[in-house]
Amino acid sequence: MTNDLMLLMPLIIVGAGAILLMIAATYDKFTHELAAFGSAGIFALAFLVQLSACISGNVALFSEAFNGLLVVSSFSKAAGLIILACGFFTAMSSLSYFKQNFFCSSEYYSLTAFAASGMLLLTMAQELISVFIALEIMSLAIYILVGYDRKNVISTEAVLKYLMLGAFAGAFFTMGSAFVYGAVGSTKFVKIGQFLAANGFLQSSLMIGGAFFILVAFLFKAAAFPFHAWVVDVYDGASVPVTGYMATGLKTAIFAVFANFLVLDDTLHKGWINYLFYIAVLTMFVGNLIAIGQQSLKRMLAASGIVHSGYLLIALVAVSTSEFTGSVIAYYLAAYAASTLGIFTALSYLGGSGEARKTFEDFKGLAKMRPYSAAAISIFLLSMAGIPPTAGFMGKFYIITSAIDSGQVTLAVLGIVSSIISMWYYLRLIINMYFYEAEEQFNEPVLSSYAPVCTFVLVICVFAISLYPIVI
Amino acid sequence: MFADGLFIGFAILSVLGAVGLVLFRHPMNGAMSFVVTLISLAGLYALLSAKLIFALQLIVYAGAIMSLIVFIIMFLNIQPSDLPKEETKLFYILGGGIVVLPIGLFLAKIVKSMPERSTEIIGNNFGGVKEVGLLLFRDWLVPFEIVSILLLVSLVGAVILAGKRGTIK
Amino acid sequence: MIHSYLYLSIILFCLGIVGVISRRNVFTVFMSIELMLNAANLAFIAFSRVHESMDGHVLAMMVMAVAAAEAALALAVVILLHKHKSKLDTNVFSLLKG
Amino acid sequence: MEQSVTYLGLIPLFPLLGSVFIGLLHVFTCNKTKLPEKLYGILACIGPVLSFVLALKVFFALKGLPAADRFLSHKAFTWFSVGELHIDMGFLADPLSCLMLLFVTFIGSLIHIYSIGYMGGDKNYGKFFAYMNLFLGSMLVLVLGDSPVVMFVGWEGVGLCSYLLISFYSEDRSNVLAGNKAFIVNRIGDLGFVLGMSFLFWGIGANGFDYLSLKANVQHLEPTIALVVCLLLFVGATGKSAQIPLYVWLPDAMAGPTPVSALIHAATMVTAGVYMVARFSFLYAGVELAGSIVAWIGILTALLAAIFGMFQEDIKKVLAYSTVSQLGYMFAGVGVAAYSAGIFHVFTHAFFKALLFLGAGSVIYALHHEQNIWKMGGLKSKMPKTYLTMVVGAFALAGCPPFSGFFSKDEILYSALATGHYGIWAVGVLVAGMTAYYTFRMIFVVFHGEPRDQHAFDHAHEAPAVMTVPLIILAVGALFAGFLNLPAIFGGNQMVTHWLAPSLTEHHPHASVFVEIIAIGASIAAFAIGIKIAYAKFGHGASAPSYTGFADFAYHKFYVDEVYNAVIVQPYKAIGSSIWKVIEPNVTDAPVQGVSKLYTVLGTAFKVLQVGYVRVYAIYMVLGLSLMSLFLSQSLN
Amino acid sequence: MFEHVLSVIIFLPILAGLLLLATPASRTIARFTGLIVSLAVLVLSIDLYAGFKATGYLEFVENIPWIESLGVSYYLGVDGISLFILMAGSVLLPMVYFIFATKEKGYYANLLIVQGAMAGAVCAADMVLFYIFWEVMLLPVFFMLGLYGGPKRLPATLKITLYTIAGSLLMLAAIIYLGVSYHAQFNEWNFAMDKMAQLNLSGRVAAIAFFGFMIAFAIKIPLFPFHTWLPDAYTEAPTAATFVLSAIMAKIGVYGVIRFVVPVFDLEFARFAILLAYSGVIGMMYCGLAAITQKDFKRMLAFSSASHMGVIALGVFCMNLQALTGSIYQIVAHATSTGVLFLFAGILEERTNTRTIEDLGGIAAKAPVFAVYFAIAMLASVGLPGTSGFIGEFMIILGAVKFNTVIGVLAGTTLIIGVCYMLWMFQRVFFEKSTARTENFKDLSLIEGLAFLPVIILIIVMGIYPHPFLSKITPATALQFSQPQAIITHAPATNAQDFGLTIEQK
Repeated sequence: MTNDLMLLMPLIIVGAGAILLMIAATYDKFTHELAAFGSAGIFALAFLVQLSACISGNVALFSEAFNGLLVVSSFSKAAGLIILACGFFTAMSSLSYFKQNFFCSSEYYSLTAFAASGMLLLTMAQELISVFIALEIMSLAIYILVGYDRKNVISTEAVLKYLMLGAFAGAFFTMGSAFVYGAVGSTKFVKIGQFLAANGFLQSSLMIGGAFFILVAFLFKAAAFPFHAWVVDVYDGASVPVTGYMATGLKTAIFAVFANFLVLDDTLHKGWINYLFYIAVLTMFVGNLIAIGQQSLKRMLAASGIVHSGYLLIALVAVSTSEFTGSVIAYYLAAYAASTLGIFTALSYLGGSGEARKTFEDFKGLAKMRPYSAAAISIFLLSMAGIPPTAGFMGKFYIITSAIDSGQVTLAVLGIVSSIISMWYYLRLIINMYFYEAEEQFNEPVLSSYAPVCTFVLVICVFAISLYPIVI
Repeated sequence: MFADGLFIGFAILSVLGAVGLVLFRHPMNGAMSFVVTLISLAGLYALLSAKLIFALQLIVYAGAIMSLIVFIIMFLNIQPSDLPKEETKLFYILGGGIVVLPIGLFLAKIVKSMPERSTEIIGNNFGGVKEVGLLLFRDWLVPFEIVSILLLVSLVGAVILAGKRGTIK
Repeated sequence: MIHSYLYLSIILFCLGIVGVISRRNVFTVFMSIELMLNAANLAFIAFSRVHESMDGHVLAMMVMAVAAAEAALALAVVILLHKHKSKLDTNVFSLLKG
Repeated sequence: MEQSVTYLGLIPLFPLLGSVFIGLLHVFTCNKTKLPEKLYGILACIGPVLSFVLALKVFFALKGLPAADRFLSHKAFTWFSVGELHIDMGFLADPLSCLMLLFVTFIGSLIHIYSIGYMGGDKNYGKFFAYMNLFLGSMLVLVLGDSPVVMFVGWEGVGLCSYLLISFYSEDRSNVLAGNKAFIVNRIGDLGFVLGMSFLFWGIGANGFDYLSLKANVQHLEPTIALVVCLLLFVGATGKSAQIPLYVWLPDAMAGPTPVSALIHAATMVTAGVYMVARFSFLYAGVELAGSIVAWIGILTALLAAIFGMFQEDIKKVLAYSTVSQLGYMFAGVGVAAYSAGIFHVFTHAFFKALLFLGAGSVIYALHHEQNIWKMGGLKSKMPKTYLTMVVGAFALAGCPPFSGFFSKDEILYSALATGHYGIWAVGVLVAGMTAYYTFRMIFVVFHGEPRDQHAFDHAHEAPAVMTVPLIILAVGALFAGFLNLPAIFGGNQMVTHWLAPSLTEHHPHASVFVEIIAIGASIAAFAIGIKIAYAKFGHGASAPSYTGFADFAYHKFYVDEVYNAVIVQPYKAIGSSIWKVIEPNVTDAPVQGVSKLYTVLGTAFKVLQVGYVRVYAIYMVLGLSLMSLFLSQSLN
Repeated sequence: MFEHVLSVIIFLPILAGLLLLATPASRTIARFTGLIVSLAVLVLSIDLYAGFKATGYLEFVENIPWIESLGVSYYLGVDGISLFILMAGSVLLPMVYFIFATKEKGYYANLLIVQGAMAGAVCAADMVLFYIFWEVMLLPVFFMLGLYGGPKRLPATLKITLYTIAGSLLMLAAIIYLGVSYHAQFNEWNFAMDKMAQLNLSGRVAAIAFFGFMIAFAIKIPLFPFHTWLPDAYTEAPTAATFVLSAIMAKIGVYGVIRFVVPVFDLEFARFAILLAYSGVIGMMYCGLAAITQKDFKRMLAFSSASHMGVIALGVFCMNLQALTGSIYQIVAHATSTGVLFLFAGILEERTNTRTIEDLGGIAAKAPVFAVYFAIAMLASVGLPGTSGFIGEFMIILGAVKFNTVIGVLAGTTLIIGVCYMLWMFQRVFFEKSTARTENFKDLSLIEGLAFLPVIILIIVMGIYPHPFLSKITPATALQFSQPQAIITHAPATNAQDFGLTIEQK
């Protein structure tokens, strides 16, 4: 009982914290700096609690009260840790970001907390409609964050696209869960699992349809081909810290629930492997090809995010449903989150006021002016590109290993090929930063040193994760 | 028999409403025809002996949500000039229909494969307020609770996006 | 008999999809999404009738709540859009591309 | 049977050390304070002289042994050893190498002494002697090496030195080009040598790759491989000893200082090929075909070179071609399995050819580096010593009895005849006549008649003693060296042949005295005719003839150089540039560039797909969905 | 001789380099740090060399588990094959700091890092570890090229980086495939190289993995036709980078072939050896021919280096003891000769501000010491007996003749091809009349002269008395052929048109 409470505590902390922040935001004295520290504190606290929580196997929280709708496992714990860390660094980078961009108010941070609570719920939820609601909590909060800069038509456009398509995908999700409900008579994962174990997946056509629509919704949120088109625009329109948050926390949550759903039963997993195979390959290559053409850094990173979703899909294809630990996925997510957040954190204080610098050219000669930041960014990029000894390499290594181990040699090779392609646009930024003369001074004062500090913390993370690979 | 007649009537109405929603140029007309759909859906819920949902459909959907939408449409007092000129609308609708067809057929095939059941009204207050309420609070506590968070978020969001905001402090 | 209910819900769902992909009017698009949700609800109710369990009703209620929340947010966004361009045309908002 | 003597290793070591030492001295002082030339001269002569002394020691040591086991060897250290390949840095002194040793060191020392005078006043005095010592050292390694691989060290070393010495006056491009030519042509030969060694090794090298073990196992070698090995090794020999088709470098090599020409291109290096064939006599003796190929190529080279020699106007070129021609004789000799005869000719040739070159050198020296014989004339009064010595040399070269050249050449021709190679013999006799002709043509034109270039004539003077003394010594050698191998018919007992017997595998043809007389008579007649014609044409002075027809063709050396240039050099360069300019960018690198092109194109294409209309994105989604549902509805039951 | 000496040799330079990068050190400090560290490494490696017992197996082993779940471990060790490449690096690199006095901080720092990384790649006995160092090795080169390279450096940088990474990522897949199949066959995760020889691989996937490795190494070596990145990169790169690339990094490619491909993929290797050998020979001739027409001496040296690498690679593909030992010996010889030549080229470039051969001339008279050094290095690179170049080349040709006559003969042509362009270049640069640029050409300073002297002496010693070196190599190479008999048994198959030369391997 108390253990259940402990396990639920992070969620409680974040949710309550979000509400508190929301209330506090109504007082004028509560400046958004305070809110930032508040949210950072909340995330940190939740992180520590989550870290201290010890989990053995799958624990159904308050099984009689909640009736087994919330279940935590080591995987969900890991995902939760990543999410909370993302929240923390987002808060920190936002703090610096809003020194140069002036559209912040205290609610911003409460919304990040709300989003985080949604994500945490997603990692734990074991029932379709709860998943749907958690998804919506997360998404709505993110929508708002994306559109936070009301004066800016760009961000409004971003929120329009995101909201419209997101709701569209949500509708598919509901339809899907309706069909699953029709097949099983319940929407609990446990029941679904039993049903599948009894009947097998391909036998029940209702199940096929329902699972199909649910997968579509997940794939949309995970920005897989052909549901990827929104990502580039939305990331571009959102403000830098939010983009970082979307790219990391949201993706983590989505892949957590995706994996949880997919490993319900072996037949289910088998049934989708072929489709996921093609989707993964297409996602990787399309993402790469979109990324090549980009001039704007954020758009490039968005596209590379698509590519990384592709890799994660490889991992999903390769997971073994019998003994599922999700270690590979969690590790890759952690590695990816560390490096991506790192870049966005760096951008949040290098971007200049009103995100003046966004294209590759704008960062020419950064190394001459800001050597340490440039070095940090290069390290993050190399990690994304999967060059050892960074975390990105280890993540890729695990994924490829698991893929080959599960007999998906072709998929592994294609993944390798796509990462060869991806080298080009990662190197491009490094080349711009290092091998050109500086065109401007990058000399606007760094008003808060939090983001830089976080950047270097993340650099350390990138190496620490790779050199001490804690496999769950 | 009577139920079947009702079903057919409601079905036709709802489809017509939906078609209207898709076709009408002015959102107001669309909204109105959508209301028709919603109401007829409520009727269908009743035929499926879901009493509570029948009520909720009328109150929440046809009542609250639609009136909100209509209110906003009025509030923005949209001139025909504000509306997009969609010369190619029909083309798009046809194309959309063609594209959507496989999905519909796929779903229909699924439905066809499942066993047929009769849907005469069940007595013993199936779907009554009390039963659903008990179920809600016994088995579905979690979704019920987190929906509150969801609504909170949307509230905050609406305020932040549309409402006044103090400039940065 | 139950089939016809489901067919109806499918038809409504597809109509919703068509509305989303064929119209440029923001209101219409959002209402089409609502239509899709309603179609899903109908399916829920129908299936709960099949199973003679009331879980479906609860789920339908949840979906309604979500729909309401989304609608609220969507309308806020619509207002925002109207403030910016005083147009309700989704194609007007295509600054982000390429 | 063989006994080890440590001082063998020292013989090459002295000159090598000398060269290193002198080289360092030169390098560190050349751009600063000049050291006195005397110092260099003395330093330079120490090495060769010491080696000569040691060579004598070796000689007497060998002489002390019974004929059967006249083998001194010294394994300095294991050079490299991998698997069955085991090569020692070992030296072997048997009668053959001892003979070479003696005259190489002897003549080498003389030429060093001569150079002290000849090179006087050159600013790279030190460099010159460094190279000379280095050369002598490598030559000694070549001679003493107890395995083909060690021999190859010297083999390449002398090649390098000839390159360095030919391009000694490196200011002038043509000299350097001549040097390059020499080195590259030699390298072509070396390729043959290396490949030959490789085949030989895989044939019978597995247990011991030095000459004695090879000789022991030679019968295990399959005949085909034996043939291949022989021919490949002979390719090496043609490169080193300027035989067809690789003789072209030698005439150009005259660009170097005259002592170089004398030492390298007359006395020692060019004979390395002959020596090598003699070394492998145990191999060649077994393969008739290879032998006759060698013989024929040799004799044809002799003919060709003789023809060229008759029309040259550069005194050194004349001698150069005569060298080639004589080398041809030698190969003819070893080809017909008369190894001792070949080696004996090497021996005598070393004396008179060195003599002639040095004489020519002193003439050139006297005339301030004028080399064209048509600008000389009547010099016998001015420089009598040179004249006399050169005449001796000329007689020897022309093969006039009793000069050394006669005996050795006659030995070769006789064995050709005796072994039934009549064609070779006939050509040989013809060439002997031509040799006499062009030799005395040179003598008459240079020394007789009246001066053609009065001014140069007036300034001409006899060379200093340091140059003339070696000339005289060599003249003595040229005069009497022949008697060392006096055939029985003249009451001699063929000392050299018997001396060489232990280290060669040859069977001496026992033809009748009649045959021998024919041979002798023929060559004497040829000589007489040749000298007669020469005297008739040039005896009383003649002006530079203008060549026409065949003569002109021969004067231009049959345009062989031009042909080589057109057929080999230019295509080679053309291929090179085409690879760099055409193939590399358009073929080899094409795939890479293609990929990157494709890549950017696709990138822009997908950029276009991101139209920015939200509805279009929705359409993408629905398209994907409907496609997938098409597939899925197949899988529905 | 303490254990962990390898770790020190690897990480001392890396850490020093990173430290330099992290701190605002002046270029003098950077240079002297580099000098001291590299000398320290040199001392350590000499110590290592002295303590090396030439058992043929790995020595100085360090084995610390790293990722237990996948059996990846921090596993270091050297045997006769790796020792010499390691030594080459340690011996050659200190020179650079002596010679290039006025470079930027990053230049020296990157040099240090690349030195450490290369040492790591050579010492790593775990495949994943090897891969990590293999990739890290490239980064400093990337930065040196991009930051300090010539005018047309950017395309060259991109080309080499993408090309190499493309190859190495394929190798990663192959490595993982090996690990997985080890897991499948022996039911335990392991990535140690020496374990992989026990695998029995066959079928299409194995062949693909074989090519995964082969292509990676072929690009690094570079083997025809994967060499197209080389000319630009070598030409545009700053001298030290070119030096590192040509002298050591390329060799690590060959080392990789010997380490992975030969023992593990014995069957595939035996099957494709003839093909690879041809590509080696063709590459040798192709690049050698291309070299003769180069106007730019650095580019010419680049092509010559590629040509020699072809021969070295050939030695590996010939699958007999002599050739293999020869190519390892040639690796060291070539590292010394060509590496030094590239350094000389750098000096020429710095003192005459040109890379065009036509602009130069008559340097031999101006700078005799320089000329002599250059000549010795050049002669070594054309494989003159008595220099280090000959031994290896001879043994490779010897082995090639045994392996396949045609290839042997073609391989022999390197004797000629090499000498052609080298002499041509030497003539134009050092002989003939001095030009305006070379009019007042300074000879090597005393420091430079002394810095080069050890290597020059090494070149000659290795030519005259190679036995001690070979005796350390041979056991390891012999082991290569004793383990998987398949190699030898397959050799005659490729030996068709050989003149019946079938001497069995003992």
